[in-house]
Amino acid sequence: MSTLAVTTTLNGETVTFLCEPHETLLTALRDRLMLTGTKEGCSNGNCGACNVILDGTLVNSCLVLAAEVDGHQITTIEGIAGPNGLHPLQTSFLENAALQCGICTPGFIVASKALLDKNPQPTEREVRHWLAGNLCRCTGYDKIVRAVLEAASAGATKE
Amino acid sequence: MTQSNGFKVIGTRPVRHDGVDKVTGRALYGADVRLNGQLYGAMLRSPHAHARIVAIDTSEAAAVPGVKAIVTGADLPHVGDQIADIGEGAVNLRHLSANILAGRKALYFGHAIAAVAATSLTAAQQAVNKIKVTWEELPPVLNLRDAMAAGAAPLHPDVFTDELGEKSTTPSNIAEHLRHEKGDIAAGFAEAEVVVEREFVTGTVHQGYIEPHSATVQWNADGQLTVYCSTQGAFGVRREMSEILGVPISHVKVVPTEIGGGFGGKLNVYLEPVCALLSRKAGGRPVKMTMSRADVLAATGPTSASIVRVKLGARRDGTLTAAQAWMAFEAGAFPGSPVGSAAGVILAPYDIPNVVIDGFDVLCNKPKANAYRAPGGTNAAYAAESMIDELARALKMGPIEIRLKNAAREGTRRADGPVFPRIGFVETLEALLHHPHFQSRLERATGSRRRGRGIAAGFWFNWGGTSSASAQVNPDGTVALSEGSTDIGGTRTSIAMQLAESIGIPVNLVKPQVVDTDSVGYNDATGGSRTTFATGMVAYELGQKLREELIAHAARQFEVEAAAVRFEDGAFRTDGKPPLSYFDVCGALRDTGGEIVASVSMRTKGEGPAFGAHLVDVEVDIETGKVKILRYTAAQDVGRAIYPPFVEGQIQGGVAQGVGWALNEEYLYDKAGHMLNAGFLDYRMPTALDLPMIEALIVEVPNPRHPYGVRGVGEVPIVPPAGAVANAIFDALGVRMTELPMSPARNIAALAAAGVAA
Amino acid sequence: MARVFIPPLLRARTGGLREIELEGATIGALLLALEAGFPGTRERLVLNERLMPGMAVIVDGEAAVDGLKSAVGPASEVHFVPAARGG
Amino acid sequence: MQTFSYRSVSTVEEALAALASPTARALGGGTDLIPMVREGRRQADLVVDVKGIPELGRLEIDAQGNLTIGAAVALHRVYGHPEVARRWPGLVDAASLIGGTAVQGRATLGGNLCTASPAGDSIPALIVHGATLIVAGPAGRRSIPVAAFCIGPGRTVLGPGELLIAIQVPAPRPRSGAAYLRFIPRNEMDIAVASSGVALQLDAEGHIAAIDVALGAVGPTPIVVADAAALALGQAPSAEMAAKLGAAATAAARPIDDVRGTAAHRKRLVDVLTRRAFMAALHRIG
Repeated sequence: MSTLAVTTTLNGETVTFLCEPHETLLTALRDRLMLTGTKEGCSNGNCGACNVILDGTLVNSCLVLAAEVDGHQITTIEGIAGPNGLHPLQTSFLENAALQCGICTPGFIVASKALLDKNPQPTEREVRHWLAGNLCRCTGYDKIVRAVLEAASAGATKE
Repeated sequence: MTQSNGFKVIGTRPVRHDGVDKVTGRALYGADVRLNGQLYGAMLRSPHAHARIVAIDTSEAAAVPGVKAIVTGADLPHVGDQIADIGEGAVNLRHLSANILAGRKALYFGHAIAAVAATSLTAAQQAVNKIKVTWEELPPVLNLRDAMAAGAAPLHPDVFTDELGEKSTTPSNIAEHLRHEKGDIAAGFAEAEVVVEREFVTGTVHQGYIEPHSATVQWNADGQLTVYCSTQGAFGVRREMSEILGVPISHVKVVPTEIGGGFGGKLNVYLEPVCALLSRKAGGRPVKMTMSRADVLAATGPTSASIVRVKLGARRDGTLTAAQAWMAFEAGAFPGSPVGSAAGVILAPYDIPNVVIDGFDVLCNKPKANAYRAPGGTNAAYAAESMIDELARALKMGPIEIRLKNAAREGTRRADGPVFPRIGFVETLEALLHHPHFQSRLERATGSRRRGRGIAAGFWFNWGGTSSASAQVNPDGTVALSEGSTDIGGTRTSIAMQLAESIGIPVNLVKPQVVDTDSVGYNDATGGSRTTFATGMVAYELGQKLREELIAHAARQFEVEAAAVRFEDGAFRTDGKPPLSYFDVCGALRDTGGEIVASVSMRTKGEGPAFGAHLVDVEVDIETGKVKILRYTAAQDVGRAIYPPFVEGQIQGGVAQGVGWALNEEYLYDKAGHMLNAGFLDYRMPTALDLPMIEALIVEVPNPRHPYGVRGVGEVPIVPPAGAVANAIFDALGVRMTELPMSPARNIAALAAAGVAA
Repeated sequence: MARVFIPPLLRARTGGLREIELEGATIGALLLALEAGFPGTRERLVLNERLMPGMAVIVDGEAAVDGLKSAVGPASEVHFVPAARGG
Repeated sequence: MQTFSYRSVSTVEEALAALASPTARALGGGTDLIPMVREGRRQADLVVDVKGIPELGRLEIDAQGNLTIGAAVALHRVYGHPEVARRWPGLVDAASLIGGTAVQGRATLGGNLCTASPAGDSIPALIVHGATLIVAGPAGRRSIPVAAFCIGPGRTVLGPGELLIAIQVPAPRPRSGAAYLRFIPRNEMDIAVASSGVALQLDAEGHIAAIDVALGAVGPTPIVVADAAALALGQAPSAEMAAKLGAAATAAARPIDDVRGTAAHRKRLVDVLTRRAFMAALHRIG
């Protein structure tokens, strides 16, 4: 067992960090790179709070080893807003009151971005299916689903 | 712009003040705290449900490189029997302490036994694995019937059945018996022409907040303790730390982080005192500990499994003449189930002349029960509302009709004695009655699918409690608001809105922040649906003070008496002079008498009790037993909706939790008391795919005791869902489901028992 | 005279009486008056000169916030019930 | 918390060399392995990341219409492939059920097979599609029918140092259809309480020419319903046939009571699921 150096493109910037081989990407993001927007809810892939986008694909960062991302591209919640302000999904979550405590919100926004990147005009059923891996205990999902649908109809992917 | 109700801010939907931080990942929650020089803590938890701790050997653990401190229950100061009012009711501090780290016995699977602080989490966890405990296993008591059986071995030698201060002569697992009585129960049932009676069972469930508990504590060499944690009540943490650790309350400062859900489960401390002990042993280095999801489920939170029997009597015209309820609630390893509030909730929606309610608080080898959103309410209402439904069917009355006929109103005497003030139950039922959902016909399904519709009502007391806040007016017209109510669902904004309305300024000028316990006056926890009511009331008073001061300043600028100045539409006016804008007056404060700072602390009164009525359509697959929620409408009297989308969100979220409780959520144990489903995979909370849109029907019967008419909102909506879903399943299948959750396997078994073939 | 409702489990000490009219300007005074008429009742409602933990006193339909010092009107109704706060 | 070393390899040879150590484990998507190792349910001193091996990342349909899926191909690529979705619907049913969207971004069929959970969704589906596994090891390569791969909960026929390379699924037969259904208490994010995969082929007269039924979560390994052929071959498909197959599934099932369900409920469920999967497979035929 030895410390590894990992180089990755993180939210568009090249970053090199050290980690232990058994560390997950979630731990590395939070404890090595100080990006605590990615949340830990279960560390078992059952809640989605740690969702990030890896090479364009939505993943649970608790189920990826930090070592595995060497040479790959990662987008976290901190990389969703653009230089000109919030992403339309972020605005839509605020306007639709789609968060209460907010702990699951980064995961939902990252997951929703991955959805809209793939399917810009999802139906309600498609949104619910895509987000079924993200648990929210506060909202009953109603306003989250509406926020994603509204962002989609406003053309969130143009950002 | 003024709305038709005269309000300018209340009822609007500004962007919440903490919103941008929460959608960009910048908001800092419990586990996001990182102090310089911090150590990482890990906990050893009991693998047994009930076992004597013969010895703990930490020598190998101490030898793991990086380990800086190890603590066990022996490191906690001895606290004698002291009954304190903490959390939901009376708590014996000795029990509270023994729940933090076990003393001589582990009392449930997951009970904290010892903890390690080390320079890395890996080292701490490796050291925990090297702590050797010599156990003497004891037979566990795992359910109510066993715990209450005559001759059952008592968990604690010093817990006796308390009947309002009178103790049993021998130790018992029945920690408390309480009773409410009204009228003459025998006469009431004698008068009844129809009597229905049934027993219901509910499983252990968890609050299910997504953020695990996390605490970071530093115990300084000067004796000062600083606690960073995710909590519903920073002042409660301060008090518990002081009591458990035996330090003066002034030595404890609690800095609340953002909180990722609580629902009652983050009222009490778990990790904080342990981190403190570790920090002290490690020479004052801060220690951070975060629970795994398995720890959260196995060792925190749950609300009680219960047995509830309800008997109702009515005349043919539907008038209730008598009601009797008997309920036993699991307290877990230490006394303190919510059976007391359950006894207050169970028949509260109805005006019944003759009532007896008995409640029992029962110990067993499960984690200590904690409050969960309307504690006890869901268990109680599931039984009572099922029986109201059964009675309505026996009498061939409609579900809303029978509830309206017996509905509690202003002046109705509750079973526990007090008389209701102005309440809005009738208005809530009427709103549901006239709603298109109730007026619609439920399309029948085909094949193996059956559809049904159910209704249930629910009540919650709501709590007032103490709140404090302070504010200052800045030269640019903004108002900095410091409050102590941790914000779980947008209360910074709902409180800021009330402050803005009270002063008469736009809400975006208010800058609310939640501050630490040294920086604001005392606040009770965010719980009991009190924050928008009570801290909002404080904000109103604060606003009135600031407004008065602002007028005084304007008067000095006008060189007139304050009484001659009015503040209207953002401007100060006095006769014969051009108006001064709000910003002009704020910019000139230093020249007109100095800064404006105000603070208010109130022990609030007049919290408005609230009611909800829910309507649900379900579809049951009679071949698999699976229940699908097709449509859900929840009506609730909220007094006044300060921020309507947040009010809807509270109702929708309560429904979702209630549906989860109704259909799938429950703790599963093996015969030895090991929890089998301590994870989000097998503790099945609803996903986005398990629910439809949930229509929240806001009914506003203003609370006359609040300046803006606010009633608590958060708890009522979890009370009716289990009963509503059960009644809908009955409507679909003709089978009365008497056990929660109404899981597919239980539904199939009930169908088979009832002889209904697929 | 305030109407003090006796909790069911305390009625053995009041000879079965369900409510008792008592003189007193505060909850504390009412309880002293109750004790004078019905010995052994006060100790069931008061601990260390404070209202028993876990108990709430309701005066005229509203939770009293000042414990034993809570004011009571001449025609008030007083109830002792389990404190319910919430989650 | 277990610590381990990590190695990423880019050839099968490199992988086999690394896996020669008895405490080494191959890492595909990691969605099972990472939490299992963290929780001590699997031991590993060395984790060998095989995603960099091109052969394990292949997803190809050859000229004969046979499908090869590299063992490290993530599920979203399988069900996101329009031709795969069209030709092997039963497999796609299963691949799109495992975990949530984010799990499917990473999890692989190879991992689902090697975890060898009795409830692994892909296994009954692969069995009824007649899939075969290509395995490389110290003694060279061999192929194993999926139906013979699992030998107990968490146990497979893979020998020491062997690595699953790819899954080969034969081209669908003419006039054939397949479906995989599972029962879970929620609508996503659950492990199957019971499951059933059915593949069938009709002859020119519309009679059953071939049928395969495999069950999940009702025994220590996926169970092939051996009686299916005798009940159905040569006959016209019907609701009565579905009912007979369901009864045969119930008879073949050997379920237990556990945290996810009762034996009684599972017996009932395989009946229901087999009937429904049969009708769904039939419906999918041209």
